Amino acid sequence: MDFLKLVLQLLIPGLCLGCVYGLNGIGSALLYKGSHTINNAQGAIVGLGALIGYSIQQGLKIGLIASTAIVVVITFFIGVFLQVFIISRVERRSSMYVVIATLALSLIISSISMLTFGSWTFESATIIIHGSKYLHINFVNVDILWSNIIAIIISFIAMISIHLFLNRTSFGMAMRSAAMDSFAAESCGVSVVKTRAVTWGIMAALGALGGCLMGPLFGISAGIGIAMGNKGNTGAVLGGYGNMYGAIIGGLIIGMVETIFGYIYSPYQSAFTYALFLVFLLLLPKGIMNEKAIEEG
Amino acid sequence: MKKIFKNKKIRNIIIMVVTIALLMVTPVIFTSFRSGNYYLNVINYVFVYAIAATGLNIMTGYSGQINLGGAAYFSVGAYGTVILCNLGIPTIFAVLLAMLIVAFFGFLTAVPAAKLKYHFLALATMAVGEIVNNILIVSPGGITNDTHGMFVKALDLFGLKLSKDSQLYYFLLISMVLCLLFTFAFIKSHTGRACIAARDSVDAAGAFGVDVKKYKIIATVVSCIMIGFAGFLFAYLNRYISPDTFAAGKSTMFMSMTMLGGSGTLFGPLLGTILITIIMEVLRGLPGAGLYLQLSYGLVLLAVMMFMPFGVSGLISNIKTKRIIKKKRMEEMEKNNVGS
Amino acid sequence: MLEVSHAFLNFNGLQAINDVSIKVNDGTITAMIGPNGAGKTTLFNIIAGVYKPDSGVVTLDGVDITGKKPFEICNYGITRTYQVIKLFTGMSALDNVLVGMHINYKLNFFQDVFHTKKMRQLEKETKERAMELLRLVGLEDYAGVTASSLSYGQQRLLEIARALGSNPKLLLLDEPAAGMNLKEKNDLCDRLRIIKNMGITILIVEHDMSLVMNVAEEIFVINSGKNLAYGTPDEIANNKDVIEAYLGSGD
Amino acid sequence: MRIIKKLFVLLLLAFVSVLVACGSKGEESLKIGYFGNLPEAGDCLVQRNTIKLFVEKWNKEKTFGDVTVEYYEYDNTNNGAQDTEMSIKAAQKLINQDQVDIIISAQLSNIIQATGQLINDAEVIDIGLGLSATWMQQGWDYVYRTALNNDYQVPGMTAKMKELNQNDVALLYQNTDNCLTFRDTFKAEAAKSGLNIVADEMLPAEGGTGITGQVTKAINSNPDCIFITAMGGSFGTVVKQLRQSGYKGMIYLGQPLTTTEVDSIGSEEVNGVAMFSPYIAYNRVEDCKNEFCKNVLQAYFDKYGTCPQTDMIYKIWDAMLLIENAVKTAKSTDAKEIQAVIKTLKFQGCAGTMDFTRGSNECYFGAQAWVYTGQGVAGGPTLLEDWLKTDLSSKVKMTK
Repeated sequence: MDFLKLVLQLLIPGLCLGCVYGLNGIGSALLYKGSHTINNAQGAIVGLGALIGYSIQQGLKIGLIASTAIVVVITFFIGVFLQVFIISRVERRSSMYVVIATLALSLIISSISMLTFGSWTFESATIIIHGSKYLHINFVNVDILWSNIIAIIISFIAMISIHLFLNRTSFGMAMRSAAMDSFAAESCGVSVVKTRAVTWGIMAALGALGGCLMGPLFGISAGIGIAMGNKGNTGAVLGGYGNMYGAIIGGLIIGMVETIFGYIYSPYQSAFTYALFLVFLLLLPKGIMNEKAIEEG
Repeated sequence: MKKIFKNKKIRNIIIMVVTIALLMVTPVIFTSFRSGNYYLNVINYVFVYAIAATGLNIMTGYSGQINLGGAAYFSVGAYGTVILCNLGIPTIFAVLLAMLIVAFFGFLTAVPAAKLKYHFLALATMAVGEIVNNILIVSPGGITNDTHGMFVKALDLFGLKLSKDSQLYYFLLISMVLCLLFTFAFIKSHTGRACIAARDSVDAAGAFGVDVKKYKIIATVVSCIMIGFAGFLFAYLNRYISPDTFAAGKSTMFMSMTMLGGSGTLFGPLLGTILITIIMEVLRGLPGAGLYLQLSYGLVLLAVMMFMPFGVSGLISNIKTKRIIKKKRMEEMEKNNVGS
Repeated sequence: MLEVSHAFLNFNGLQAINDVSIKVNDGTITAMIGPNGAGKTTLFNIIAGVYKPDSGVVTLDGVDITGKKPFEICNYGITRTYQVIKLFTGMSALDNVLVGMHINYKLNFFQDVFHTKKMRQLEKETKERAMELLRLVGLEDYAGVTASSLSYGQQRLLEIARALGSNPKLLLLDEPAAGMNLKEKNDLCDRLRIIKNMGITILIVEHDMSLVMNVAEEIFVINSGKNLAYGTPDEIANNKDVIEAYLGSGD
Repeated sequence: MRIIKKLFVLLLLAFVSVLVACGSKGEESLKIGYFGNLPEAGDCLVQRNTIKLFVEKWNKEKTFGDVTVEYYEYDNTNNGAQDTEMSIKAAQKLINQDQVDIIISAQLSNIIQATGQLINDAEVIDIGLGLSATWMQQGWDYVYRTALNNDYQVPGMTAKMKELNQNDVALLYQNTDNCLTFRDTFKAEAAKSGLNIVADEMLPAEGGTGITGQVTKAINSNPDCIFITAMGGSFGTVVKQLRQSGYKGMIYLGQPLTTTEVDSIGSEEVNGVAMFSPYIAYNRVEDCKNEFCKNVLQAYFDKYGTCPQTDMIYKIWDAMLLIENAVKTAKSTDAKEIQAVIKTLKFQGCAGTMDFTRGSNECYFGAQAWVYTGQGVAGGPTLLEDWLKTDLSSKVKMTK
């Protein structure tokens, strides 16, 4: 019985962490598919989103869900702004420079967010359902935090809506075609600038959503964001870079692995996670869903 | 007097002699008044970071491979020498052995890295940096003294104890000049040219018999050794090393020094180090200096990426080459008009 | 010298090369022409080792080099230029040619990097030879200039100089005259003749009929992946099938 | 030749620009230096405000005769957190450029450890506010501590655990210099007094996302009580998660909670959380029962209008008292003379008499046990003995 208890105690938070990494992973996968670059600034955007969410909660005294919704919209436009004014100009030179430009953006965003919001951990409002913060499962007598469960549900909803947006809507179709071959897409009237901007917008929004959902579990700080951003990229690579569904699976694996390693031998928790990433990157360059990470020639 | 200055050769020698004299005398000038001592210490750090940035430049500037985990080799160099010295091995052998360890570690990371695409190499090097840092924090058998950090004894070179900044100054100056000369020799050598060729066009280099993977690995290993050597010097200058000084912040610092100065140029990294150190010292007094410093790294890197990808010295040499080309084109114009 | 017999290459459904055989004799300038999309560049890349033919054999002086990797083919003495210029943009013109001489530069790592006497002496020799090649293509006073700041025509010439670096037996030129003005084209023809007299066989893939007629001694015509004609320039000039293929049938 | 010339011209540029920025020599005065996380509004702000308060008082009341007291402060953060390398640079700047006589280094033990050797060799008095024992074992005779050494807390703690027969102890420790030493001392002391350690889990430093595994392991090891040693301000999330995962037993902390942490944990969950400290922080000046501490809080409140939320106020206040007494008795501002005098000092501090005569450069040797009840202000910490008498203690499972 207590093995089941252990599984439940680790499974839910691990899954919740995995979902958030998955959300980040989707953003990175979309970006890579579209413009073959990697976003190092994802962590800083996650931190910024979480901090904005916190200040909205305090300012307007509203619950977690409402503030998260507002944050998602704000960060969407931040993402669009970054792409249009900064990344597109750097991209014109070469996609290699974008990697360093996003690293620079990550430094700028995280230092500005620390300067404005302060660099310590805040307490985020938790989700309370019929009066108690926990869902008590009596036969195993384990208390699971409602905000974990809500976070998992919201993440899945977000993933499904992204899937529908890309496959069902016309703009989604345009985005996927631009991702496959931007020249061809441009010739048949798809404005690649718009699709790239929206890709960044979605990526930033998903990251901020993840940041806010993690608030109740780990508290809100810029530092949390950075750790999550790298893991998001790691998950995306695990799942096969550029493939959205692979990124979700990769993110879930990383989330579970990190929580389990935390249990097995906590001192080397982050080393194991990154080592797993390196093993996958080198031994399985195509990732689970087969995307090229190896340079020919 | 005018004739002497007109003759280019003599002018060069005079500048050289004056500068060498000034370099040798600087520690004496600085230690004469007390606050100069602090700035002498800052200059020593400039030498150490310049060596590390030059090392990184060999990999990023000359061989076109990105490395966001430079701090890993820096820390292996630092901890390697300090641990070996504590075991009683004389400094020289400890340094050589440590450089071998760094070279092996560099080779271990270079072989898989050579076949990775640029972006994934960025992620992989970042991961290596994180792993090494985590191992430093919780080292097997506590050899790195974990987060307590390690005190470093004064550097004794052939029995000569170099503890004060003015003594270290000469040792660091000579090491930096040697590293710059080595880089100059490396670039002008046949291997160096092959590395640069592999950077500019993988297919063309392949077509002319350049084994691209081999030269990428050579460049990475050479770069790791130089960064590791800078790590050793840092340990004996800072006299205290702990895992948090080798965190990701160091890799971004090296990256912005190389990029600002001009990656792919010989003096770029040194110029970048001087400029970044000046920014560091100016910000020193401000509250939240660390954050403003990180902000300035970000702004520097972004500015370089958006406006001058070849950094400051790249800018200078661009202006120079453009002038040469224009002059040549003008000559050719006259020749053609006269000719045809 | 070089012989391609019955080569076939299929690009997922498209039969790009369909039973093509060509022969390049020693010490000659041979040209390969054909309308756009006839498969000239594909055949060129088969010889250069970029593509491996589905079937058929490529031999150089009797040695089978089918499907060898580009850097192995370079050791056999075949070097090439590129239709889309692939110079080492970050390096000076002289350095580009020096990299061209990469394979005959036998030094171990330490001798090389620490500039031993042997290395400095070898370096002086190769630099002289490189300057010679630059003089051959008329770029000697641009030696110190970075490749990316040269004009288009100059970059083409530099590619040829680089290809001559490892004194090859066979020089493959992929549309060398593309983007050149008339004066530069005539200048190119004179230089190609000088190279031929140095004993190097040349195979050119080209669109520009005037250049081909002016400099080539033997011409192969390829059309939609098949051999169409072979012969001297004036035979080809009035060969019925060639005119039809180029100008489209009259009826 | 061209390359060599370029190199030397470049170095010339560097030296000239640095030469210009050199400072000048100062005249006779007592100079106090400080480095810490300047933008942080918690412990460091309280430290800086207290130092400025004293400096102003000393200059106004001329407590040291005609000597003027000057104060220099630098930031030592990198990426939002205090960093050893930046601290070394700040210390060097204080010593070489500003030529300070006394340095008050921050409350983080690894920072004090990193800069201790440098300050000690420069023969500048270094007053550390950190709790770890390591930097006191280096034998630096210019380094003092005006806070309570962790090692002196541990015997009291293990004795209390033995008393409440809580024999199985689960350990959660953060991987920093201060917490590692505290954990090692605790494990040694626990072995001596017969307690057995049932879990020993490392928590990642700030920004770590994976504490779930460690917390679960600690709870599943079915302990009588849990001992957490972490950096100030990072207990909140751990205690909250322990309570959320259903742990009802007692929790011992290495350091007191700040008032913000108490609110975030919640009044019902903070009940049963114990800590050992010579003094406690209060929300309002009136709540303070100890007469001496009340005047301290009142003086701070009169000048800055707020009551400090952390017990750092007492540590820094004791440090300033040490300086005041030392300089007055030594009647000189020279660090060597001040250092010689301190060994003879014994005076009243926030947690009773500060006794430097024991020759260990320390001044406090004992602490009381407090337990947060969750009621009243700042979680209403009361003495352990009183808490046991109340019915609140029944809500907490004393043993497994």
